[in-house]
Amino acid sequence: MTIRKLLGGAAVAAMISGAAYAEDVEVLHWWTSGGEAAALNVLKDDLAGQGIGWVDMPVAGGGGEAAMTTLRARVTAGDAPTAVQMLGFDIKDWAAEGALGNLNAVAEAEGWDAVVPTALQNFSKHDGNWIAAPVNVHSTNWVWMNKAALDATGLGEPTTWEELVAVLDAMQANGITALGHGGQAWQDATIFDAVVLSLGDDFYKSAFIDLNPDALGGAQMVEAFDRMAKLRSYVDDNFSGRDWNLASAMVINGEAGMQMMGDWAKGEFLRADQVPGEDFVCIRFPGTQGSVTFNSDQFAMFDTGGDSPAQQAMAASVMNPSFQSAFNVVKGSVPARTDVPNDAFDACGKKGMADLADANANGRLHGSAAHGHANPAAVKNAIYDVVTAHFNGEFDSATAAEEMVNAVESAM
Amino acid sequence: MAHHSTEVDFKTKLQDWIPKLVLSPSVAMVLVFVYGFIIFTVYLSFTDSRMLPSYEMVGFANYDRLWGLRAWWTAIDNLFVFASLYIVICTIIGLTLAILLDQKIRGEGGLRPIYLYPMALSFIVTGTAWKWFLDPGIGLENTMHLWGWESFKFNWIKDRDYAIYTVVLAAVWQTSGFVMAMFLAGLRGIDNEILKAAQIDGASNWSLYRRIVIPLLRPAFLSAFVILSHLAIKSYDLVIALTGGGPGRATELPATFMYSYTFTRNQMGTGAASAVIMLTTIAAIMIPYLYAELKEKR
Amino acid sequence: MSVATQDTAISTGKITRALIYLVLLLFALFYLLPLFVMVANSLKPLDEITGGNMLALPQTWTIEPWLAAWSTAQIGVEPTGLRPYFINSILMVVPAVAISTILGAINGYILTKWRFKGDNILFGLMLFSCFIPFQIVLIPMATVLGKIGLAGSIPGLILVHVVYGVGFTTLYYRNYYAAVPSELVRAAMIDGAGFFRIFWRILLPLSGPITVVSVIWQFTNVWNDFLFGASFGGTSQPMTVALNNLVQSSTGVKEYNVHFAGAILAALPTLIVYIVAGRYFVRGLMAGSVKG
Amino acid sequence: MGFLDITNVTKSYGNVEVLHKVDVEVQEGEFLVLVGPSGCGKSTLLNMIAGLEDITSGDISINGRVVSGVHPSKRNIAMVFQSYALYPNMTVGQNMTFGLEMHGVPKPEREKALADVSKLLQIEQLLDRKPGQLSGGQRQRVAMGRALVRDPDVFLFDEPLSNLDAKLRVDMRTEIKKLHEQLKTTVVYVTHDQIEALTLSTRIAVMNGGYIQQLGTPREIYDTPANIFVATFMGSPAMNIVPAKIKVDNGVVFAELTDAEGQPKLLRTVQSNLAAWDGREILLGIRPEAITDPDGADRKSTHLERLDNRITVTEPAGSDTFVTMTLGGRDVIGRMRADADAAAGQMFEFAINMEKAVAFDPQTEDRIRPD
Repeated sequence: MTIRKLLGGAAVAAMISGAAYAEDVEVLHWWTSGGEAAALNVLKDDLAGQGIGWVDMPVAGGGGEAAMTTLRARVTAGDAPTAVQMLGFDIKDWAAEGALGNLNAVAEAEGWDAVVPTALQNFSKHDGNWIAAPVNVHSTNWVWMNKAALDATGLGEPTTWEELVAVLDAMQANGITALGHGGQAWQDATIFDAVVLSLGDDFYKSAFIDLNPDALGGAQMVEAFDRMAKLRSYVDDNFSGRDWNLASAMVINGEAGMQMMGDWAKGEFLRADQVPGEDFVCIRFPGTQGSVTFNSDQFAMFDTGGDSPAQQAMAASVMNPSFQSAFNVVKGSVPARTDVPNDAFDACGKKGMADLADANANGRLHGSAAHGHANPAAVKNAIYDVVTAHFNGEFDSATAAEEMVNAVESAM
Repeated sequence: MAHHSTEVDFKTKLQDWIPKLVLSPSVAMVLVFVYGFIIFTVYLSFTDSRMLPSYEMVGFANYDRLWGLRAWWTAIDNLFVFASLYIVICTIIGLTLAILLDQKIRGEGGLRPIYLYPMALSFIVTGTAWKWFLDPGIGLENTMHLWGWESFKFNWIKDRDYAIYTVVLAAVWQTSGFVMAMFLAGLRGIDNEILKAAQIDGASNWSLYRRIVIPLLRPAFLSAFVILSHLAIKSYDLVIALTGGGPGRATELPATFMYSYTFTRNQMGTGAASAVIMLTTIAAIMIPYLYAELKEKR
Repeated sequence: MSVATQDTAISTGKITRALIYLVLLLFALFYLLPLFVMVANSLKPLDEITGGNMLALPQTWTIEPWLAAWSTAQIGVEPTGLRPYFINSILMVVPAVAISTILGAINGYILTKWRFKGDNILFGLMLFSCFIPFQIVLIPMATVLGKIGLAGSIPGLILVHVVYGVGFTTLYYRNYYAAVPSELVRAAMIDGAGFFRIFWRILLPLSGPITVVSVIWQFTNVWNDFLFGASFGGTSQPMTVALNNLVQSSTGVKEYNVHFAGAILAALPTLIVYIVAGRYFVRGLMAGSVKG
Repeated sequence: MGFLDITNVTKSYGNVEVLHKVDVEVQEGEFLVLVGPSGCGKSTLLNMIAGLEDITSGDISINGRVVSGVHPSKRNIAMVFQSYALYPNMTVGQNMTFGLEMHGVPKPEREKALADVSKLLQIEQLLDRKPGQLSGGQRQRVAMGRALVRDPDVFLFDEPLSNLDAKLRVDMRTEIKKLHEQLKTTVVYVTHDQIEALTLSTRIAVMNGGYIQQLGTPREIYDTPANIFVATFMGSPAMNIVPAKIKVDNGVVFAELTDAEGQPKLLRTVQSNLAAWDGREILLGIRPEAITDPDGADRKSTHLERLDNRITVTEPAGSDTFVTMTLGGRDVIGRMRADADAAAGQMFEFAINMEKAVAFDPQTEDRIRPD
């Protein structure tokens, strides 16, 4: 009896409180920190100007893991949000489940095909239909250096692995932690991406995109793991579990010499009132110049049943060059379309945009394995497992290469 | 002879049915939301479900894969270490505190909530404080260094081999007070005359507790064991907040394993298989307990 | 040893007693430490935290972090602080606790005073439900909530918490009522009271101690839940999810003092419940739930 | 047909029948006591009358109405429980009027009934207290009061005195008897205490193993027990049961038993049909009060037999002295006057009142009835 009452009451309450109105967009995302939220507010205000309400649905944690769990529950319940912040293969997986809407109308009207790099379209389109609006492109093969610490070594910006090792040795000799790093699986994997890429674009593609067992378990992979082990020796003892922004802070205040991290790290330097080129230096991971590994935040648009003008309008707003510029200046990333003027960006940002355009033109723009842009989540995590285990000393390099083959196979 | 049907007492008939009627929503709820879902999970474990449930049967492939995964074995090993230490230490601390508190302690009323309150807090809340406290760079080790004890070293949370013990430490912190409350309740329920009789028999305090009191606390031990063991198997927030499963995957437990395979790795079938194993384990502990409990009550 | 004068049959020497107090106080310290860290650091300005000693008291005392956490911190795109989520949590917790406790009480009443064939099996089934890992029910639960139109709403969350709480409350009340003499029920039946009247007039007025246990238990569990809140909360997310958003935000300066203030704010209701009702808790455990 | 009819009633739990075809007719105003050892089915029978347990087969009717399937509250009965079952959360007054309230009796009437009954039981000063504040005897009174205010057709008592200490029990027993004399309501009373049964009842049903062993007035039960169970269960000290052999000599029937030394002794019986048992064993039942010293013997008795035997134990009990001897290989207790000159180890002349002796068939354990 009580239960029936409860259910009855609940149904009524649900009707009253209701889901979003027809003219609202409900946005599931994990951009909850000050800068990101401010950037999203630009989008929100833009939509408000068109009479579209914004129902905020933030779920932070684990680089979107918590949000993805929430999303799964929402979709299973038949109550998908309008737009969801999403990365790489997650988009493709959801598209394959047939859960996403269709943005072809707005994409055609605004000519997205011409301005979005092909490598990105891979993730924004499914079966030739636009399903997501890319917000930004992060490139992950950056190294952030403390300028003073670099100068103290008397060496220049390293461009090869050997030079990098020399700089790291010198920094260590100067009594600082040479490599600021946080021991979390995805951070380990971010470095590993760059290390693998530094052994050649073909090797990267063969290992991470094609998942070729010969590449995954071959001599080059052993070499990559050796390099990881070398890098591990420059990290302080207290690295395990450290958040990446704390590692950035170490570089900023001179405790550490450099950090290997995606371009979102730049935000930390800028917020600490550091100037690119004067206080800190941004370079591509030595040996990867001319190539870019990227990840791209996109708003995947879910099929909410029937046409949703608000959804289309939101997609258009996301792709608006002025939003792309405003958002990415704050976020440290570069715009997802190649025709956005670079005036508002700083030196590192300008370099990033130029690198992106080059790499795109030369076919050296690759999805980042560490950030789910090279293969599906299962494989990504299988790679994490091996990389992290090796970085924490569980495997030697040869075993790690063997394990890599097994792990990837068992995840397929 | 009076007629048998002089009074068809509708209300009496109803009275027979009301209890069952009133109970039925709860039973229905449990059947659907617990057992229905368990069956669903068992079913999923035999499918190739990845991101969302799929209905393609693959037999025991998920179990094969599961037992082939190193991370799963790590999780099992960790659970064994974690659960046994956690249960034993919680029980010892809980019992000790309960016995000490039962000595007519002044300020018992103040101490009890202090021991109990960790149970009130979620690890989402206290996780950060613990992470800090255990972090050698900013926590206890650093503080000791600042206080002049330079050689002090406490970096377990960063050590692959010791990190699981920090999880035990935090878990003990959270639940030992609750175990204390259970034992205290048990102690307060013991007839004082038995204790007096034992003292007259010349039992020392030590042997009084060892020979008389602790055996009388058997039901409290049993309840504590059941509650602790299921908390150990379900431990999730704790690991996520404290170590995130690291360093590496050194502190992975079955619950975190299951969550990550089901929700972040898009291998729902494998995740479901691990859930089935967990459920089986819980059932193996619970069913004998339930059986004994319910039989005794008859 | 002066057994005669002491009511507790245990008597101890002076040194032993001093030792006992010492041990008890050391444990109190152990339990209080994390709370101390949280409180102390929530009252410091941020630079004092990043530069200083975690265990030190603030040099400059400030309540700014508390105000920020409550009303201005950024949770998502809006700088609303935790306040609106606090209200969501209250709206969810109060009915969920009330309903699951009432159901538990009435189930316990039936299972002890209106026994029928197979009741033990039903109870066993309900009890076992306390012990399942909640992660496994997420997906099927989402499907069901979607089907009955409760997805992403507070009533949906209430339903979920009632479903997974009723096993525990039933256990508590059943064990408690088992100790209430059945003759009371028989007497009331002869007096003409029916099923509900007996429950309402005879059993319920006796249920104070166990109700405290049940309410504390449920309140704590529901208030602290994150998994269900994040998955089924929709736009009415509870406090824990908001706290998580505050603490886990991925970039930018981590305002630890605000995080700690927020954490304490999120924990405050359960803390208060424990401190206010804690003394009845042991009594309630004594009265039923511990009995094997 | 009586006021309360129990006709062919059985009770089974699953396959186990715990009560077998019970038949009792109770007249209006009777005080029926169900007595027996624990597990004999007496409480089950009472609960069935109350409607607290289902009847497996058979009928129970109260005041001419079959009550099978009728809710306890509609049978117009009231019950006093062993634990009193006072509602702990209500005051004495609320406890007593709860039933009336449930039956929709208006408040003024309830107040009046409460006032009358509490005056009758002298508990007026307790009405505002909670049960927890009462002594055992007071609780017992309140429990009776709660039954009395209902003014029921039948009162049911379930061992109401067994939680009281010995002295209070005797007082309350008298009290209950007085109340019954005064109110003349039909009572069914369950107890395991044979004294209560004998003192209170107008009729007794002795039960064992789910059967009614004997139904009769206290005198019938005491003097002419239907079988050895009834004989030994009722009365304290229990009836002596002695193996004896029947010998007929010149039309006179003797029971031959062995004394402490193993020598045969002959006792003349009054029951002539025992002649048919000539040469066979019977069991002879003699109540302790029928074995006395010669001076203390019943003067009206026409069949006093003398018997010399050695005393094994004497137990002075104030008003009487109990003397034990060995007879037929068993301990046999006799009841002497307090000042009888008996000491352990001594030879003593016993007077046995054979008018009060009964004989049992050793096979069936039933009494061998006189013709």
